[in-house]
Amino acid sequence: MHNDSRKIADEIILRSGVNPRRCMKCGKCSGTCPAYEEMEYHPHEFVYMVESGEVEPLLNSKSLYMCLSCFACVDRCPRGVEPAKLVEAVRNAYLRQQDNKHMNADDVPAKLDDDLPQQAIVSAFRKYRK
Amino acid sequence: MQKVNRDVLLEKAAAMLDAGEVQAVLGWGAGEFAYDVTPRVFETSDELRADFVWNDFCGANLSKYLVSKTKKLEGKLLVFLKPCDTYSFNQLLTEHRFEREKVYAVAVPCEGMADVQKLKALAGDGISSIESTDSGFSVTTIYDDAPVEVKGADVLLEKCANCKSRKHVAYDELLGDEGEVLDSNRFDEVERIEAMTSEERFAFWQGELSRCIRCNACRDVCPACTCEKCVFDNPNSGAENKAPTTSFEEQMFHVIRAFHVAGRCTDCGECSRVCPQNIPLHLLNRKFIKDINTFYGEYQAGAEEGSRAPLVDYTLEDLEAEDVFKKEAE
Amino acid sequence: MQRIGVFVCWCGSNIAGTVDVQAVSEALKTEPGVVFFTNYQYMCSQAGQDIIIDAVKEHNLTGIVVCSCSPRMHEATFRKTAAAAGLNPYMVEIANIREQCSWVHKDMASGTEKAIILGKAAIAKVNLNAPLTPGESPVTKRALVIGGGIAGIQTALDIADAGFPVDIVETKPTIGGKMAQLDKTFPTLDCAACILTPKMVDVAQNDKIRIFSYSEVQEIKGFVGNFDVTIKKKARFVKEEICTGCGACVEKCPMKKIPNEFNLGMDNRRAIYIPFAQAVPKVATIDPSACNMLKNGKCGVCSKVCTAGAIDYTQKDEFINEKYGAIVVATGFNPISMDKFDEYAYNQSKDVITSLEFERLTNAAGPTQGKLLRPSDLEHPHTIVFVQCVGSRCAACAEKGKEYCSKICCMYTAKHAMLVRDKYPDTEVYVFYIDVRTPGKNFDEFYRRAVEEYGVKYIKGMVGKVTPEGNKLKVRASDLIAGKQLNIDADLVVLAVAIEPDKSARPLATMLTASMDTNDFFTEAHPKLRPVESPTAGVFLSGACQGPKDIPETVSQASAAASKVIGLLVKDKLKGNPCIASANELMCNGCSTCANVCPYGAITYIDKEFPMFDRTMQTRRVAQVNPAVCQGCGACTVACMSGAMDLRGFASSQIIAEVDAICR
Amino acid sequence: MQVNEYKPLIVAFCCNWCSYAGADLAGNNRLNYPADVKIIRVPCSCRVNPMFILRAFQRGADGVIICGCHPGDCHYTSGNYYTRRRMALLFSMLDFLGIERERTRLEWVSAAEGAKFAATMNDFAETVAALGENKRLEDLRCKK
Repeated sequence: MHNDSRKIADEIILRSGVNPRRCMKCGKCSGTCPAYEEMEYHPHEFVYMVESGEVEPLLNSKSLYMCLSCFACVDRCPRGVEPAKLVEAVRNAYLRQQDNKHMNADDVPAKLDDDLPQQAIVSAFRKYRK
Repeated sequence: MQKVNRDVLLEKAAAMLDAGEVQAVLGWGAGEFAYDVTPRVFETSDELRADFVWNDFCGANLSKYLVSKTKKLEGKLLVFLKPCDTYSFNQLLTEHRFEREKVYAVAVPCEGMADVQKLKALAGDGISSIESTDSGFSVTTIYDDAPVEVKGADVLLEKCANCKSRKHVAYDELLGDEGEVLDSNRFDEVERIEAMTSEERFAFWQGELSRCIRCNACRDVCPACTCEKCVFDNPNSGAENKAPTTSFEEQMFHVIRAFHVAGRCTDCGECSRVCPQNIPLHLLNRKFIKDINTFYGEYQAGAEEGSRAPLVDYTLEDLEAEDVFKKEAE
Repeated sequence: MQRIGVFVCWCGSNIAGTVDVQAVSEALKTEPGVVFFTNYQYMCSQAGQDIIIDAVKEHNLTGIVVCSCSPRMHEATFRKTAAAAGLNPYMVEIANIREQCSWVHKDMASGTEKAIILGKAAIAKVNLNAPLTPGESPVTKRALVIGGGIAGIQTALDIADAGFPVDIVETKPTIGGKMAQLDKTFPTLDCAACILTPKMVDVAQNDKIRIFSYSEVQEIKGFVGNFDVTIKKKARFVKEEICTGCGACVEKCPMKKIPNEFNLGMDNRRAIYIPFAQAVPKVATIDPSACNMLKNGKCGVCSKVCTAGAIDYTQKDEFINEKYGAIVVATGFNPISMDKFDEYAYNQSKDVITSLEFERLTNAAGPTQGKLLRPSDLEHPHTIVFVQCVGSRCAACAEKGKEYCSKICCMYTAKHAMLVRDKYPDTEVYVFYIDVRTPGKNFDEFYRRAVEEYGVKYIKGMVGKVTPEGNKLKVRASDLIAGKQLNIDADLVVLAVAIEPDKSARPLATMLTASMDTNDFFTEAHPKLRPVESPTAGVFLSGACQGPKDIPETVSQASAAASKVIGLLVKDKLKGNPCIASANELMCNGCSTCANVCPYGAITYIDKEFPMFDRTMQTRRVAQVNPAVCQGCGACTVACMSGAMDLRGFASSQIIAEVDAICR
Repeated sequence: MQVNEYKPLIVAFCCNWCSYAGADLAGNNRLNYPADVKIIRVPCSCRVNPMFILRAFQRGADGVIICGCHPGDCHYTSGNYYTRRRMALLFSMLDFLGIERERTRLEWVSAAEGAKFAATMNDFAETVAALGENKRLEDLRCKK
């Protein structure tokens, strides 16, 4: 499990192009974040947790969608760490994980209801097929 | 076939000579045969009209001669420079080898120069005349009345076939286009040799260098080799050598020659052009250029006057010597 | 041909235990040039040295090879021995057969064989040795100090105290520098003026020290011991010798709205001004960009009120040439520009200030007479936020901040916070920090006092944004330990701005051929062992021009630089190292490659005429090595293509001879 | 003395301030390394001309090692930086010519690194001995 986490974290680092080791833990990103109160994990915590490979809580946190991508943290970070890019990469990592939890044809009948448009079913298959 | 023809160059030079704006003209003169055009200094317009040559055999880089010729003149010297020659021109200026004010540099576009060896291989020995045609040359030999047609592209000098730049980087006056830096494949052959095993490389170079007759032509023609006294002529240098008398008397010659011009060599290709034994000497220079580009970032000697050569420069983060081979493997 | 004596030392059993010394001396006797050989138990002993001296005299030796311990051990000893025997000391070569032979090899046969080869190499080298004499150059016994801050002042006072004349060049109208602008100094909280101004007076009264205020260094030529400097004394339109500093002119000057640099533009001065009451020299200066009389010839009030008749509107810049033996750089620092830090609203609100501005606001001689009032409405601020590391430790963008730690901010911020709480206990004081760095005597104790005794609120975290709103400053910051974002309504925000070397340092370094790092701090000759010397001989570093420094450190470095200067100036002649480079002019191309690699700027070029084979004369550019500056590294000898550049004592031919001897 | 046993000939150029002192320290601490290594003292590693190295090979050296102060520690502030570039290019060129790359080496050895000096020399001597005699440079111009 831990290894998995580390792997995801490394991928996040790779995809974001962010080097969390440059962080000097000053907290200016969180100090500047306008969505701070809405977030469970804050920009500096994103940097710290990705660096230490502790990404599970981030992947499952609503904070991912609270980030406004206003890039204030990117602009003001004295070390050029770019936390917002990291948040975006975690978001992407979460979406990519969904890919593995694709829908089975067997699951479909249970999910059908009358209001469901045909298009939604087709697109669900397209999105979640392996 | 050159785009700018002889008359344009000739009239330019003759007019300046006659007007006294320059004291002499450094150009190319007719030699014994149609193909052995040689560097020459002209002092009158009559001389120019008689012997000045501008054709596909003007491979010689004239910039080197500025070092000694400008010292002998009171006035200005007009020099014709092909694009690759302008790089040497800048490099010599960087090294304060002649005074810029004493030179009037006329840049001439170049479509590539012909290699006599290749021409002979296709048309045969005993060439009596060469006519330029649209696509190349019509060559007559003393053995056959019927001329042989040769394609220009087939007989380009190596340095022209892999031309790095058609851009003139220095001049007072430009005849024709300024030209552009090209994407060349000049490192392909170096890469091919690098890909060999150590044994293969050794065998390759042994095959090439064993032909060396130590005539010093490569050094004598090199525009980077303008030392007042060359180490190879200096008994105190520890590198002075005569023709080889023992198996290993002078194997260092080619390494030292190439090292002495490393970071200063503009890759003008003159060394290989003049080698009577057809040793691909430019490969040694290009190996250094390629290494410098890989290890320390792109650097083109002579592209800019006054630039700092890589071997007299450093950064704190330079590659360690032991990492050289790791870097190359990348 | 040399006449060489070979002396093999046993070093008791240290060498003789592993090396057959008899065999070594026997083997070496047939080497070219060897006319005498012997071995002895302790060559370095008096008896051993006597053997050498006797042999030199008896056999007319011209060269000596001692096979013994490392030259790092006894080369100097044997050179002295040679000199005592009437030989040039540089005709001695050592074969290191102890540290690099007998002590590392166990086998007698291979040890002996190697010792013989090392001996042969030394003989081959000595065959090519030439007598060397260290070059001598005279020393001008006067020092130049560039910069009149506390660093320059301390250096000048110390040098003058040793009896040498010193000139201080200061660009401002007065000496004193940044320290003169400070209020109190940490960690003792004594007032800056109380400890600085007496020193400034000492400088003014010291007859060994001349002050060139309102002046700049224009040109520097020469080298260690013999610098030739041109100083530009800018016209101040006041005759310095006559002005009494009474201030009548300042009072009457009608141009009242000129931002006062000394108070960082927080109040105004006149077109004619004296920067502050304790200025040295205490003379007025007319600002030509503000003075009506100088701009359009209308006014002349100051001239009318000056009873001494010191005003001179026609004064011109003056150029002074002087010779110096040593130059001390003390150009100091400045806070960086806040233009790129929009997030702190420095350019939007008057109530966001730098720490240096804060110093002026709390200084009794400052714009508010020492009362802490916010600049916008002159109200007393009740909530003050201090932000540390503004532009320091910033690796994001080179134009914005500096990658290094500015070193002094932690301490002065603690000082500011403490002073506010002391004077105005009703004030809330927050300090936002990333790390608190307080190494130094009584420094951490000082910082802890700010927290524990004065109740300053230190918060680990950084301020992200300051927004002016009404008469408040909304400060948004993170508190990393509480895991909270804080929103504070502050009345005043004080930024601990990064410091950078003064802009004048870079052109000065070029003039001095002294090296700098990428941040424009001067580099030292050795980061640990020669911290106050520049690699350029005769140039010394004092204060923040070498790196961020607080006052105690600056003063100790200033005194250290002074002691190095004194050590240089007490010498009548400078004896150089004779093992230096020299160019063979006949072979030199004048290509400047050698000068490009010389770390000391020892190589210059001249045009020289040479006779040619065709009996004409030809002018060529050739290199010249300044023997007083060259340190003998040899970088130039390899850079030189033609081999014109060679190194005495380590000539190419000598090294090749050694190679040949070893490989024979 | 053994006659036929192959012993490599190794020339070591050591800068006076760091590596030569490091070699002395190896001696002080009696750290063994092969007697095949012969040291030549130079003021700075930047004094070592590539021509000296070639000369050594030409005269029969089997390996050449250059030792200097660590980057940043050069007594002359920048000498070893030039050395580093020069040697990187030279070594690469020799390799390009088919000379075994293991025959040349550049090491940073400080005055405090006596142990590193001895270890380096042991390793280098072993590597060179494994390669055997240096024939290639000798034969480069002479096709057999």
